[in-house]
Amino acid sequence: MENVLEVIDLKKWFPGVKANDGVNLSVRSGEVHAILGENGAGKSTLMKVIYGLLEPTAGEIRLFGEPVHFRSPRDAIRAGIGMVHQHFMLIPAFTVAENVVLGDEPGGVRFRRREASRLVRQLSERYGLAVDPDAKVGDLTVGLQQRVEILKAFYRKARVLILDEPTALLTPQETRELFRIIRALKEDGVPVIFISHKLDEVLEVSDRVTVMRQGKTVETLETKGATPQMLANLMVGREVVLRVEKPPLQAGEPVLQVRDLRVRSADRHERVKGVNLEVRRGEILGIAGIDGNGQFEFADAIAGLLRAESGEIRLEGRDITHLSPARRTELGIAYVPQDRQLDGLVLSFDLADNLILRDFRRPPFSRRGILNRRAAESQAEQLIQTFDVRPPDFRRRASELSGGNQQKVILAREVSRDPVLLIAAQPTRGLDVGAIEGVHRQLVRLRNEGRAVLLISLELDEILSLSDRIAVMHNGDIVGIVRGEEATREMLGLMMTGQRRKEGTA
Amino acid sequence: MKALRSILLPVAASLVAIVIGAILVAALGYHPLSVYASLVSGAFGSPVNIGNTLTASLPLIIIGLGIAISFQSGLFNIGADGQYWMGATAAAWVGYHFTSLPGVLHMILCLVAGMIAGALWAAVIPGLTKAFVGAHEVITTMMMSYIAILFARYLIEGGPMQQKGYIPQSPPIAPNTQFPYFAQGFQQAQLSPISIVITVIAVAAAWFLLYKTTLGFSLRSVGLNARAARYAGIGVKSSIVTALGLSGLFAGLAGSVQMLGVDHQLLDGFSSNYGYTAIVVALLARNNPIGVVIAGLFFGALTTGGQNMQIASNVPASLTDVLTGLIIFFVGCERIIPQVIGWYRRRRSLRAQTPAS
Amino acid sequence: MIFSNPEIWALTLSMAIPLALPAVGGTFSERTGVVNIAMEGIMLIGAFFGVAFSYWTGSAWIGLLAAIICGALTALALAWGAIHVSADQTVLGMGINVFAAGLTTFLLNTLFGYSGTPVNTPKLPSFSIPGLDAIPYIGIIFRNQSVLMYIGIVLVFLAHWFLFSTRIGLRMRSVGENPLAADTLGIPVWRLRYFGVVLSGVFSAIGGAYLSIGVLNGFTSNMTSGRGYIALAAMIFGKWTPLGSFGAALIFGFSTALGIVLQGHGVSSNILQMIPYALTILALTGLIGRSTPPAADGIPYEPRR
Amino acid sequence: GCGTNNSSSGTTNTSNSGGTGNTTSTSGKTIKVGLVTDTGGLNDNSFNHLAYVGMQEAQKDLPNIQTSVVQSQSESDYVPNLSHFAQDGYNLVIAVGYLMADAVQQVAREYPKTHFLIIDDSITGIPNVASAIFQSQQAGYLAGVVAGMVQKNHLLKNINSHNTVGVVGGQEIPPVDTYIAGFQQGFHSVDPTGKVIVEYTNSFNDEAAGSQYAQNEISQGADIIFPVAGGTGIGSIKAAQSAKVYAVGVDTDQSYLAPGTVITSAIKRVDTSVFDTIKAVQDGTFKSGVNNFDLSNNGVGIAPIISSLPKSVTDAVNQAKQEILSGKIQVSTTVQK
Ligand SMILES: Nc1ncnc2c1ncn2[C@@H]1O[C@H](COP(=O)(O)OP(=O)(O)OP(=O)(O)O)[C@@H](O)[C@H]1O
Ligand SMILES: Nc1ncnc2c1ncn2[C@@H]1O[C@H](COP(=O)(O)OP(=O)(O)OP(=O)(O)O)[C@@H](O)[C@H]1O
Ligand SMILES: [Mg+2]
Ligand SMILES: [Mg+2]
Repeated sequence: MENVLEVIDLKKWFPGVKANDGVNLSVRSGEVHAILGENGAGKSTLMKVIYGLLEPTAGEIRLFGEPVHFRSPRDAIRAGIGMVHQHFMLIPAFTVAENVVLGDEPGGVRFRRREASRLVRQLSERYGLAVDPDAKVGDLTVGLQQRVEILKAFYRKARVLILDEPTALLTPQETRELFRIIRALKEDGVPVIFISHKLDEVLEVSDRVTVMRQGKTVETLETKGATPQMLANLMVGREVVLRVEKPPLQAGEPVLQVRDLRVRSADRHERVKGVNLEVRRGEILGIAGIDGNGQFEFADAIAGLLRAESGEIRLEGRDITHLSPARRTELGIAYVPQDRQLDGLVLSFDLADNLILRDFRRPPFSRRGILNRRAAESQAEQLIQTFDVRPPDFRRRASELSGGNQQKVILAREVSRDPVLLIAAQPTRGLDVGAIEGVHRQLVRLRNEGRAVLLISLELDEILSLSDRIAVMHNGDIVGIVRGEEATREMLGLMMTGQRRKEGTA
Repeated sequence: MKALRSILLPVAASLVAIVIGAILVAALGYHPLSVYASLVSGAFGSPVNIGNTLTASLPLIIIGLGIAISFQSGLFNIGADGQYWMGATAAAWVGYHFTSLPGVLHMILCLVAGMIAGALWAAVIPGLTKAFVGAHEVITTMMMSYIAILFARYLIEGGPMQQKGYIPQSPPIAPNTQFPYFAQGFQQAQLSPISIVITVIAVAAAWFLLYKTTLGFSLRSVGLNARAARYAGIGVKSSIVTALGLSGLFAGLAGSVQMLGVDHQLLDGFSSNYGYTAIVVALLARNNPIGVVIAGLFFGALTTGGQNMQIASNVPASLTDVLTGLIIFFVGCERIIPQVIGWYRRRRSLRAQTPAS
Repeated sequence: MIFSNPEIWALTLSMAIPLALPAVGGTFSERTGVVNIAMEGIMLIGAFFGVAFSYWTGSAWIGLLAAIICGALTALALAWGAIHVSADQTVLGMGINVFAAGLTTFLLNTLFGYSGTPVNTPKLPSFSIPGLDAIPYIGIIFRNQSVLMYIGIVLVFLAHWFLFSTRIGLRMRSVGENPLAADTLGIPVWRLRYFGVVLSGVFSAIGGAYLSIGVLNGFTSNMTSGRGYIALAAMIFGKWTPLGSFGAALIFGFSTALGIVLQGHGVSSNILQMIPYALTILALTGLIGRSTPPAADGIPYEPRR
Repeated sequence: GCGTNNSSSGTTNTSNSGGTGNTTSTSGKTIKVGLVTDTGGLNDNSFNHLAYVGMQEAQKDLPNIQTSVVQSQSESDYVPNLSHFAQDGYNLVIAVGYLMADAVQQVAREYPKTHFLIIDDSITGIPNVASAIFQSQQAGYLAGVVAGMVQKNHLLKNINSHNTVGVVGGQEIPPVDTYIAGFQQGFHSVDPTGKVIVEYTNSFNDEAAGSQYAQNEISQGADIIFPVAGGTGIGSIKAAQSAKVYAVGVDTDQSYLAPGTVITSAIKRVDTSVFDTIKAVQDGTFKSGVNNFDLSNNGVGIAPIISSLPKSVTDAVNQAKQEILSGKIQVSTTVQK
């Protein structure tokens, strides 16, 4: 088979970081080529270089045997490269159709809006990625936005397709649909570069796997015959524990009690429709559900960021329904929000300041309104060490950290507050297996110490491996609650589509 | 190294502007060296000139501090001029109304009145409407500023604050509220040491507030990422009101210091667009209180020097505005300097490599 | 009573145009992601060079052309600083405003002396629209107005269509919302930003020329009297759309006209002149509410290549 | 910007302040005169500009006069600017505008050897300060008489039957209001039932606003517009011109702005007062205290009346002038609201 794309000894250095430092890759026509690597291994950087978004420091890229020098994505698009970006390249203020056709719009001088809408509807039907072409992207759930991002790539009919973590936010059904499309492309001889942290997906869809570590390609192997454990070890360079051990449940009295809670989202839609739920001391309660079914609004309401329309929230027996987020924080609610960059961090603050963001009003970080920077620094030093934040320097701005390390900072801050209740929304989104292991260990540690943990995740595997009890949400309501050890993927999958199940013994 | 860079760059950028200005000046038929010499000597050439420069700088510095606070909180208070007027108006009113108070107490009362007036002017309408209805503060502060100036003018043009007689001006404030000048030199420059002391305190207070208090921490968090601040339990709405209020408080303080230290009565000509120049001061200072001092002095020197340049070299004063505009533009563009240096280095190293390879 | 006085509507329109044009200009700039507060300065440049060239060449149309060119060149300087140098756009705008105020006054004094621009400077024609001017009330609005007013109204609608219904308009807006996303789709971010900023210079300069050779035929120093800043407010008020900006300018023009018409009844002119400002705040808090700028407004885009 | 290209050509015809003294003549001792404008600047189309004109005339007509001008950018510049000239050994420092009164008093005491002239304010009791006060209400009165005659007798083409005149004031301040008060009184002395609309633009350099205010007054029936608003007023006169109604100029003969439209102008001879004071300093006849400029010494007055008006108007004006001079008429300085 001919090599469609070749990368030869490619280097891309940033000031102080060698993101790619000797990458070799060859992608054959009609193959699905997976790239694996820890967070920060340099996968996305490599793809951006191939796509013309970054200029390589050294090395060569060949397309169909010819060396290419892309000065911008314009050139790459002309050469037939399509890419789905890990971080959405979407314009929230535009409609789905506008986002998809941008750069190659139907019409002459005038933009033919209806034609664009029609084209996108056709496209979304053909690929089974249902999305309303006239909806504003900003109003869509992240899952739907992921579909738009994929549609954009398909609209342009690429000769080489790069998918940088396309499945991070898809439902299992959607993922299956995407794999069907990938296989169809393969039939047509279009090679696909596929990046994912989910090892089972990689094993399912790819023909070959290239593993990256610290900016270098370590090995390329045939997928047939590889095992998850083997890939994980190759990536991290050490033995990884894929399943976290949990001692048996020691659940105590209820910490969080929610009665008939109704919540409207910021866009005035009722998202939570009369939820009743309890979380007890010493347990992890997982909320499973398809994105957009009200689970994140539910979390926001408990943290006090969305107002409860009706119903009651109690923390350790105390009514907190109408307290401010600040008061709830003081009473012991910790929150790891879904979007770490937008909601979790002040990116231009340094780590020390980010680590006291929730507690700066309390001693020892301040007294009588005067900050005590030294206390913040010594706490930062200690947390950075415990949570293995890299690089271990509290004077760095949060923006200078990789996504995984940013997530560790948030987790460190929330966990260190000794919370009564920790709400963790998508705590491992986009993290590599090693980092996921670390986060999971922290959540289980909290539980073992007798705290209550409310885990909201779109990853069924995460829910299944951590939760003591699993509540399934559909359309703003809890469809059922099952015990963690009894639950199966199939059972949860059914419930997530709205099929009720008699409440178990849980 | 970083600190040195942050000083050297604006200086270098100003030099570029000055060179371009010199070409312009020469093209217009004036002698650039003599124009610049008179500009510099006008600002710093004698103790009195230095005094005048300081006098012109103090209000810019104090207002600039307030604007820096609003900027750091993510708000663009474009209406500081009106808050400054309100501060001066309140100080004047208190200054001539309560004549039986002892001096120091009366002075403090005037200052406090000015601060409160400025703070309320910014906090109540722009602050509350921003926080609760989302009304854009650029519009509201600007509109409130125009209203303030018209209101102050109304008060002295036939309104309740007009002094008996013919001229639209308020009665002078009580003599015991006027800041003493202590020495003839200060008197000549209309520069009271008390004004200087207040400015120094204001700078220290703004710095301390922003970087050493929980309030400052909240404001800066809101300014950098309001959503994260909200998630962290910081009241974003109250922060908006507080930030605009503080910003107005400083502007109001500037107005009352100007009233007590320089003008002594509210006049029609009280306006001098300090509120607008102070925006540039804050911006060029990157909203850092210490930087505000430097930028404020710089602009004070430009105005004072410009007046002198007019006299000494017969260049219309509007030429100082041309130069000032160029300087602001190029200091804004200071990043071009490392870019050009980097580009030059790269070219040179490229050229050095080429024969070798 | 007051509202039946057709003069108030004519005043409204003639006062709205010099606000609407720079506001629409600002919309173009900010929609592509460059904060533009230099409208005031560019208006002054347009107003001055409009008069100067009108006088030197004897043709007000050449004057208008010169105004447009000078406005565009000034905007080009802003664009260079904002786009190529990634400088703080507010600082640049302030710099241009100070520079323009100084330069126009300076040139006025050195080229024309202190007694001002010559009185025999040609101005652009004013005319009535035949037919329209016969309609009662409405007619007065279109009676003997400057040709620039008619052009201005057409430009506002054209601008709205251009920004929201053409392919290039869509691309311009994409650049102001998420330049990185636009870049990944092969859209030339910098080129479109330059285009938006220069367009804003053209519109602002026409707004300035409207004052100096549209309704009048002379330049006085700082004759824009802060209209560029009010235009900034109108642009925000109009939620960064040309028609919205025009609407805001009309509200402002109307309330200013109201302030004028109400004068002469013993109420202090200072108080009456607060009307437009107070009404703007009221309208903003009561009707308009939140207005969100384009997401990438003011953020320089530096491709890390 | 694009200014650079054009401006280079400007050096050929610069008409700005002359810095070099006139040394052709040897008679008369050399004196240095400094002019400090208020924040209105030299292009205010009003007293700052007139003072400058007077100073230039002195430089031209008198031997050995050196002049220099400084335009104040803000009110806090007044003291430094005045002191600057005094310190530099200027013989006469001219301060334009009542806003500078306090500054002049302060600086004059510090520099007793320097002569000061303040325009539009009365400072007494300082031996080196002379004040020029203009009874501009008298000029306004005469202009009002002209307007009244025109309205009452419909003396000009296009004059309607509303008997209404419009005043566009810059701001409610004395130098403006005195004109207006006199104008009102003069107008009503001829046409007691006529109407005077008074509006203020609150600006002195907004031609467009001046035009719009005038248009509004014209729409209310006014067909003679009297702007007292510096540069803003120029817009008003132009508006009158394009609406084919009439205007009365202010400060100086403004008929050149719109010949045929400006029927007369109310004049205040700031230039004369400056010229005279310079001459007095040179001759050693400087007189401190208040110098009153009024009709009696031609310090105020009106410009030649447009020729299309009949002699009856001139007669009425002359009669009013006599009555003012004889004290039979007292002209008020406060505007009737
Ligand atoms: N623009 C940039 N400037 C500086 N450093 C960068 C930049 N982009 C990436 N890096 C650094 O380069 C390294 C590789 O980043 P990259 O995004 O390629 O990782 P990745 O393998 O895609 O990780 P993930 O799995 O988290 O997506 C990281 O250390 C990152 O911090
Ligand atoms: N614009 C869209 N295009 C395609 N699918 C959508 C779109 N919007 C929503 N969906 C699908 O519909 C599901 C339900 O979404 P939605 O948030 O509208 O819930 P809902 O049940 O309609 O709630 P509500 O009663 O509040 O309207 C989502 O999971 C998503 O898969
Ligand atoms: Mg990546
Ligand atoms: Mg729905």
